[in-house]
Amino acid sequence: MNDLFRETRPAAEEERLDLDIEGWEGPLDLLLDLARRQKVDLTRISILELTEQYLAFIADARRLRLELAADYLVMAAWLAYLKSALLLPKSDTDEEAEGADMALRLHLRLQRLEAMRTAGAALLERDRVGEQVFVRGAPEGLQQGSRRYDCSLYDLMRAYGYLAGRGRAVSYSIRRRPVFSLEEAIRWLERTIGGAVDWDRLSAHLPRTGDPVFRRSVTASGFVAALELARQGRLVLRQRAYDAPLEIRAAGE
Amino acid sequence: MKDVPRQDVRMVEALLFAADGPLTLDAIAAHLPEQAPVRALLEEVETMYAARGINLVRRGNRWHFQTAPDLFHILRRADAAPRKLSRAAIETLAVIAYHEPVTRAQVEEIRGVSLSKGTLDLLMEMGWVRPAGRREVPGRPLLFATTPGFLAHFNLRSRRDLPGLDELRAAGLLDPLADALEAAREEQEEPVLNFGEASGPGD
Amino acid sequence: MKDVPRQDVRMVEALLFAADGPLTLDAIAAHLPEQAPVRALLEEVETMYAARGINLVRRGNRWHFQTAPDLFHILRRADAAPRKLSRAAIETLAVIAYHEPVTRAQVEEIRGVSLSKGTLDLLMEMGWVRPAGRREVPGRPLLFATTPGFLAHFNLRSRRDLPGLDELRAAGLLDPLADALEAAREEQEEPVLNFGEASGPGD
Repeated sequence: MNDLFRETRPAAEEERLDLDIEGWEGPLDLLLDLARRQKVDLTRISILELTEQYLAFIADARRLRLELAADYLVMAAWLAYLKSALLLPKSDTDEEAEGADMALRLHLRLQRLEAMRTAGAALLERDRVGEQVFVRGAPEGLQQGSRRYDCSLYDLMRAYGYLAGRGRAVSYSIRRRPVFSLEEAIRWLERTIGGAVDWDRLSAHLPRTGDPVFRRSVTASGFVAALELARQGRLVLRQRAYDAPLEIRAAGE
Repeated sequence: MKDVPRQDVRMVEALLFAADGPLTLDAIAAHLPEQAPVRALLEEVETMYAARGINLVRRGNRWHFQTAPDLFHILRRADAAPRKLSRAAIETLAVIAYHEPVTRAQVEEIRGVSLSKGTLDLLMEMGWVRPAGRREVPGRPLLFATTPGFLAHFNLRSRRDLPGLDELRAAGLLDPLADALEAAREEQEEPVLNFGEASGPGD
Repeated sequence: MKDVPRQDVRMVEALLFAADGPLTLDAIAAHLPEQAPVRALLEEVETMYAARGINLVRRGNRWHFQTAPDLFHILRRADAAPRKLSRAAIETLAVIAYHEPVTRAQVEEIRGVSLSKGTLDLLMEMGWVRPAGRREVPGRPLLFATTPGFLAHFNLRSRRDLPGLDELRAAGLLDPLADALEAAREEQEEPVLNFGEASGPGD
C-alpha cells in the first residue's frame, strides 16, 4: 500500500504529505485535504483512491510511531471496510450496494465540509468592521430610556457558569483519606523492631486503629516497609504457612 | 451641500452619528418627531452619503455609519494586527451562519470533529453567536444562531447576503445529510460519482 | 452633496469619524498623501458640514466631528455611556433566572455572599425581576422571579431556552478548575493526619 501511496503523490516538495498529524482537525479534515490533492473537482473525486491514500497515510504514521488519535483509527477501519465493499466484483449484491452508499455518504460529507470552509474564508474576506471599515471612534451615546445598563445573554451565562462551576468544584473535591505512608511505616518499624530477636507478628509492630480505611493503609504500607527493610538486611521476614500471619525479627545474627 | 438640509434629515444624521452601535428603525423613530417617515429619511441619508468617506449602511434591521471600505489603507493603524481567528472558530461560525439555527451536534457532524470548549464561547464573547431556543426533539438540544452584531461586523445587509448562499442552497449543500443522501440515491442512475473504476481490480 | 467628493476630502471625513478623539493637524497629515493641504481640506470639510446634523469643529489645535449643538434635545445625551451591570447584579440575575422563584436567602446561599439591598432594587427598576409571592415557610420570605421584559431583553422565548449546566460546560463557560485549585489551597493548612507518637506501639 505504501508503494501505491508514493505513486499517487507528486514528488514536488510542497506536495508531499506532511506526516504531522497535528496539522489536521480530525480524519474528515485529513480526507478533505487528500481529496484536494487529487486536483479534480470534488464531485469527480475517486473515493477508492482517497480511501487508499488515507490508509497509506495511517500506515505511514504508525510506522513512524506517531501518536494517532482513536478517531483516525476508527476512520481507517471504516475506510478499509468501504474499500473491500467497493472492490467486490460488480453484481447486485448487498455489499456492493452498501459500499456505494457508504462512498456516497463520505462524498457528501466532504462536499459539505469543503463548502463551509470556503464560506468561512469568504466571510473573512469581507470588509469587516474594525479591519477594513470603522465605526465612529468616540460616539457621544444616546440615552435610551431604561437601557442605562448593559448586560448581554453571554454575560448572564458566564456569570451562572462561574457560580455553578464553583458549586461543582466543591462536590468534586477529593476528600483527604487517612493514609499511613510508606515512609512513616519504615520509621515505625525501625523504631519498634529495635534489637528484638524473637519472632513476632508484623501486625504487632504497626499502629492500631479502629478506622477500617486507615487499617487497610497501615497493613499495606507495613507490609511494603517490612519487605524494604528485609531487602536492606535489617530484618528477617517469615511466614510459616500459606495465609499464616507474617512474622518479623531484627536481623541480628 | 451648500443648500440648507431639512431638519429631519439633520436629526437622522446626528442620531446615527452619536449612537454607540447600529440603531433599529424603532430606536431612531423614538428620538424623532412623531409621524416622521423614518425609512424614507434613512434612504435619503444613505444616498446622500453613498459617495462620501462615511457611508450609512444597513445591517439586518439596524443602521449605522461606517467609513467607506476603499479607505481602509489610510485608516488601519499600523500597530493593530487583525485579530486572528482559529480555523475551528471560522468554520463553526460559517456552519452556524449558513444553517442557523443549528445544534452543537449538527456543527460537529458537518465539521467531523467535536467542538472544543473554547470555540462557541469565543464566538459568543465576540457577540456573533447567541443561543436561539431549543430544538423540540428528545434531549431538547440548544440551538445557536447569529446576532445582529455578526451582520454588522461582516458588513452583511442581511443573512441573504452571505457569500455564495444561493449557490450552496441550490446545490443542496445546506440540506441535512440524510435528505441529500436520499436525493442522491434517487439519482443513482446518473454517473455522478466515480468510485475508482480506474484503479479497480477488474482492469 | 450629490456631486462626487474629492478623494482627499473623503479621507479627512473618514479619519475624523473613526478617530478615538480630536486629532491634531499633524496626526491627520500622517494618514494623508504627502503634500496634502491639510488645513485647507479641514476648512473645506468644516464649511461643507456647517449646516448639517454633524459639524466639524476645532478645539484648540485639534479637530473633531460632533453632533450639531441645536439637536441636543433629540439626542438626550447621557452623562455617560451605558454602564456595565455590576458583577453582583449579573450573578444575582443569573441565579434568579435559573432557579426562580427564589428567596433572597437562596440567592445569598448560591452566591456565597450577602446581597446588598441595592442589587435587587436595581434589577427590579430595570424591569427584569419582580416579586413573585411568598414562600410558605416561617418568616414567609418574598420570592423573586424574572419578568417578560427579561425574556425580551435577552431575546429568549422562554426560560427553558437558557443553556443548562452541560451546555454551559460544553461552551467552555463552566470551568471549575480555577476554583477547585483555590479550594485545595485553602485546605492545605489542615493537619493531614495525626497518629503515631501520641499512641505509640506500647499499647
